Amino acid sequence: MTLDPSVIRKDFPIFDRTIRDGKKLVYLDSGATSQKPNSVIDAESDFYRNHNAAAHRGAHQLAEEATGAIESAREVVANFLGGETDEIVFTKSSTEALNLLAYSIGNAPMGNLFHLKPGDEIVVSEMEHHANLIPWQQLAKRTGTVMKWFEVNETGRLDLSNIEGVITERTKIVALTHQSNVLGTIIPLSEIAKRTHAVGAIFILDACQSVPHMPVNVKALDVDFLVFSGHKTVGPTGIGVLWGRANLLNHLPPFLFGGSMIETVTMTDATWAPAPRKFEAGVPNMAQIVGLEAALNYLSDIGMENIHQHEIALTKYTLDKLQEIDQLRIVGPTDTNSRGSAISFTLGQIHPHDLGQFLDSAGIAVRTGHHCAWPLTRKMGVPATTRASLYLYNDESDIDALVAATLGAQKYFA
Amino acid sequence: MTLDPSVIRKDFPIFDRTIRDGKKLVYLDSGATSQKPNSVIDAESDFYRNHNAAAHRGAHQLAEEATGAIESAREVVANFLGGETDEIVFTKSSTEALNLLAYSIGNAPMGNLFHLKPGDEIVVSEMEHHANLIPWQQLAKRTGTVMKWFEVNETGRLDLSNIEGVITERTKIVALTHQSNVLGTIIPLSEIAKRTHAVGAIFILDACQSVPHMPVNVKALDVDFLVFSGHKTVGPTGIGVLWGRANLLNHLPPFLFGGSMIETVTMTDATWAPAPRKFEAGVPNMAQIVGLEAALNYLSDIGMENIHQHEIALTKYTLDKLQEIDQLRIVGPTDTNSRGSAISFTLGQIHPHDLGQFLDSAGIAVRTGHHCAWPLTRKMGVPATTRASLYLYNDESDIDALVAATLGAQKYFA
Amino acid sequence: MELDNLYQEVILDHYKRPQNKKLATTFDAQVHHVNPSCGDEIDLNLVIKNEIVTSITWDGVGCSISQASVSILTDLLVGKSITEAYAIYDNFVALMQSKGAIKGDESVLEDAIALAGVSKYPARIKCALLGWMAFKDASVQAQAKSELG
Amino acid sequence: MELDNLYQEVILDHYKRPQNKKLATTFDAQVHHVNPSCGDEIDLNLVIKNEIVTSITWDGVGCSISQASVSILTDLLVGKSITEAYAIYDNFVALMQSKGAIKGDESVLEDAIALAGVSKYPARIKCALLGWMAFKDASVQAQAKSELG
Ligand SMILES: Cc1ncc(COP(=O)(O)O)c(C=O)c1O
Ligand SMILES: Cc1ncc(COP(=O)(O)O)c(C=O)c1O
Repeated sequence: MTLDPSVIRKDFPIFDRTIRDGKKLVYLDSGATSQKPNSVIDAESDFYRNHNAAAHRGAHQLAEEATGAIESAREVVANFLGGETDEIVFTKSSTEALNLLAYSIGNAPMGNLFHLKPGDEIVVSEMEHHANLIPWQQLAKRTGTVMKWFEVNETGRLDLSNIEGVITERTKIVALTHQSNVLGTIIPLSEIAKRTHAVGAIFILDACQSVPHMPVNVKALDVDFLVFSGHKTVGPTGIGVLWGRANLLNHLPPFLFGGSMIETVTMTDATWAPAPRKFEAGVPNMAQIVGLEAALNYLSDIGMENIHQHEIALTKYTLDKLQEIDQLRIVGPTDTNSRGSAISFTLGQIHPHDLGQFLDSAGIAVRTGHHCAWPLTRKMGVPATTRASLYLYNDESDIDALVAATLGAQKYFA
Repeated sequence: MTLDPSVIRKDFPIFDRTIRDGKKLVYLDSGATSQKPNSVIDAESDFYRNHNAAAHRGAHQLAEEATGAIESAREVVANFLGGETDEIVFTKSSTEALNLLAYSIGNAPMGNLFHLKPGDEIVVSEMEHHANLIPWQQLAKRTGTVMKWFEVNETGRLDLSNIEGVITERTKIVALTHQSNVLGTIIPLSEIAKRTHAVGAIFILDACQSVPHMPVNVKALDVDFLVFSGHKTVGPTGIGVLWGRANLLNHLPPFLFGGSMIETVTMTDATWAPAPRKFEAGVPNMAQIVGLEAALNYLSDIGMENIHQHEIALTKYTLDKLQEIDQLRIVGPTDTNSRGSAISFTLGQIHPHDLGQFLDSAGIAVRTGHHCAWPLTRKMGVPATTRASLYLYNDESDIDALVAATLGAQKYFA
Repeated sequence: MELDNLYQEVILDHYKRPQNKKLATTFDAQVHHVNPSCGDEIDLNLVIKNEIVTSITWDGVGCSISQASVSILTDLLVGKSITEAYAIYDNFVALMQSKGAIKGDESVLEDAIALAGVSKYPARIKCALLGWMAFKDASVQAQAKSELG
Repeated sequence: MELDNLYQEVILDHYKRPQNKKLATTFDAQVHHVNPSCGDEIDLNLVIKNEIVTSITWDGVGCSISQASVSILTDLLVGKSITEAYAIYDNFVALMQSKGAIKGDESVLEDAIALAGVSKYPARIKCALLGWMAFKDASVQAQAKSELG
């Protein structure tokens, strides 16, 4: 089955509006955040209109319904990822999920399997988003552990030539992005996960840029923790997911403390509910959880493999067309092997900010800058890039518009 | 001006539905979470339909609009509280806001004004919600500081007789709830804040149960930090607010690390943006921020003083009516002096869970249990209570229904 | 009244006249369980002799459902072999989690069948299970001990 | 074209032929400023003699708006007294934050008036202000130093 973006766009009300005095919206910024179909928007509204109450905190009918709604969403998320229901923790974002891991690990006392001691090592890569870099830097500072990383080569691939020197017997955590939000690179996960587990370390996958775009199964990938964000997955803002192996979640100390995550509480001490509850303090972001369920159902109905194939084809089209432009340099892989649909480039001496502004004036939304991966842009030898990132509602006409406007910008700033 | 709940209820679509086969919804659980008016639900939907993009992360028109939307919301929140725009930090909940404070304070290195050393003291009270108790317990364990607390007397008031022994020269933090979510008690804030500042400590106010119900002005209250939750304030789920004095936010280290909260980043280190940005890592919960703005505008249009007066009158009516019931014991103050509209009670030997279930069968939603304040229920000598909590959409007919059904339960379980 | 499905006569009877609600002073295992969402608590003492449950005694505070459920449990399981007791336990847990889809086997569950209505009230299932979870926990501890001894 | 309001000739000229873009080796204050959202960076060296700005030199990478803005600033402020420079600074910042509501005073701002269009593009205001913030910072440092000396 192939997918028809012109039909899909009808589900997304934002495409009914225009940009800068009547121009058609060409949205090529889904890597930053995706647009939302009506079914997601309506699911949130419907929750507020008909079932709103504090989940897990009341014996009345509305509270039962609210509880049922978020627990059924947990099942949908678990099935989507191929995990178990109790392995799904709702957070506000991937950023929170990654910080949860870093803080919870930092909270692990001596004797706990997550406990870090000075000299232990944490491994990341040069292509991490700040959200999967700074929490580990800070954890390293707090615990006296050492940060190590895989380098990125000039074609935008991880350099694994020294994998045994990077992941060693001292390594306790390997935290990597599945797909770079700047380069589009998909990492050779199985090789790295194998090495990680061979040394007894824990593998954490930042799947922000993969879960929305291709089938992801936590069992098949052999990772230990995975995070993704609802808002990049046609879901609401304010909702993220942490998946973790049940036995690891059981050992991991909690992060946020408060209501609904406890077993008993006295004035000076407290004990914890079992996972996932121990990681979900406070009245949950219920409407957003329900919206995320609608989002994953929407994607599943279309089929993640269909979405993936569509994006591969459109990425190939984009790479080909862009490379015909004089002075345009793709920053990242130029073919579609192990590559997603985030496409960064530079255009001669034209600063990305200026190019982005010009594209905007033509109705085209792209992102410019370091894309929250500043060490990577520096490593690639550019101050910033322009990034077009694709999704299920994009088609060749969007790319043709991008190409035409890019050529226009070259004239304008000549 | 007085307020007409029957008119207000028309703004809240949930009152169009019925409970347990056709019964009118009598919602007396706003202390757990409030219902939402159409204007809030529509504001969230409208954001997704028309302005959705990653705020602060793009030069295109949608990103500009999304940025404008959340920054205008920040202004509305600041005005609502009487603070400055840059003093408003958006979180996912009060629980997150209180944990943010506890972790950020824990992150403060020696020399930082928030730095804690063993022997320093943190003061709470016996009437704290778990969200304003356990984060401090855990911080105390991590830093070697000592937890102290104000006791609660049998009338449900804070015992300040030994205030100088509780808040001492060693006290660094005083964190108290403005209004108890169980007893309804409003604390004598100015006396405690004065003592707190006299010893050079910082005053943190958990305003979850006050901001939704009465005018709250951070300058007039003379507190240093304040938190509240959107979902209890007719706003969306998944949004909370931390207000802090500008100069304190400047010194406070960040909590969550990731995108948009940085100044510069290298592979091993990072520096921070100024507040409030340094506390808002990741793509924000934008639709929820916009929904909160609509919620505060809705409340301001009605007038917080009007809401407060309405609740005082209805609380008096409720206390009077309930006390006419045989064997019913109010757990908390029995008059409306310094008292909000959360009303807990026990009913002879009938367990609150059973009473709650009976009330539910009559369409009445209350909360039963320890209300996430377990040390307090223990102190009050009860295993659990039934709580009716009121808001602007409740009126005397709701209370009459509660009273009638409570009498019915007495017969049923006799 | 819909509510009568939940609060069957048998339940209210056990609630008002709980069976075996007095902790025996000798036991093979003693456990304390709580329901964190409402604060209900139970202590349960268990004796197992030659693979037979010979005594279950308890004390606790809680709602009619949790109190009646443990009271019924003591009546039902004392005298049963540990294998039979586990079979009844599995049967009861399945009934509770059925969302009203199954009726339960009265020949196995006897009085405990009266709790069938609970399965339609998700927030109450934990109440009904509190004593059963405590029994399961205690029996595991008691057996571990007897294997050591 | 709407965009021409943003990218005035003067701006593109300064972008292509930036003024004073070569750091002087002597200075009273040297600052480094960045725009964290896009990664633009600027180094700026400042000399103040007898309350007169006598030299502003800079280096940096950035978009046309940020580069032109600092280039224009150097032309405009060198030779002015520090009081005059601050008045111009205040005027410029107010213009940037005006959301297009004010036109700006050309007699004060001279070439910098060309940046008026930026105020309608909120994401670009920081670009236009980058050099000005650096100047303000440097001037405060330079004055603090001269008071000490
Ligand atoms: C007094 C008080 N503090 C804190 C909280 C926690 O708020 P939230 O669950 O929205 O984080 C609540 C409500 O649950 C409360 O009533
Ligand atoms: C690879 C990657 N990791 C982490 C994040 C952070 O996600 P969020 O901002 O939703 O927390 C993003 C997106 O911003 C991302 O692209």
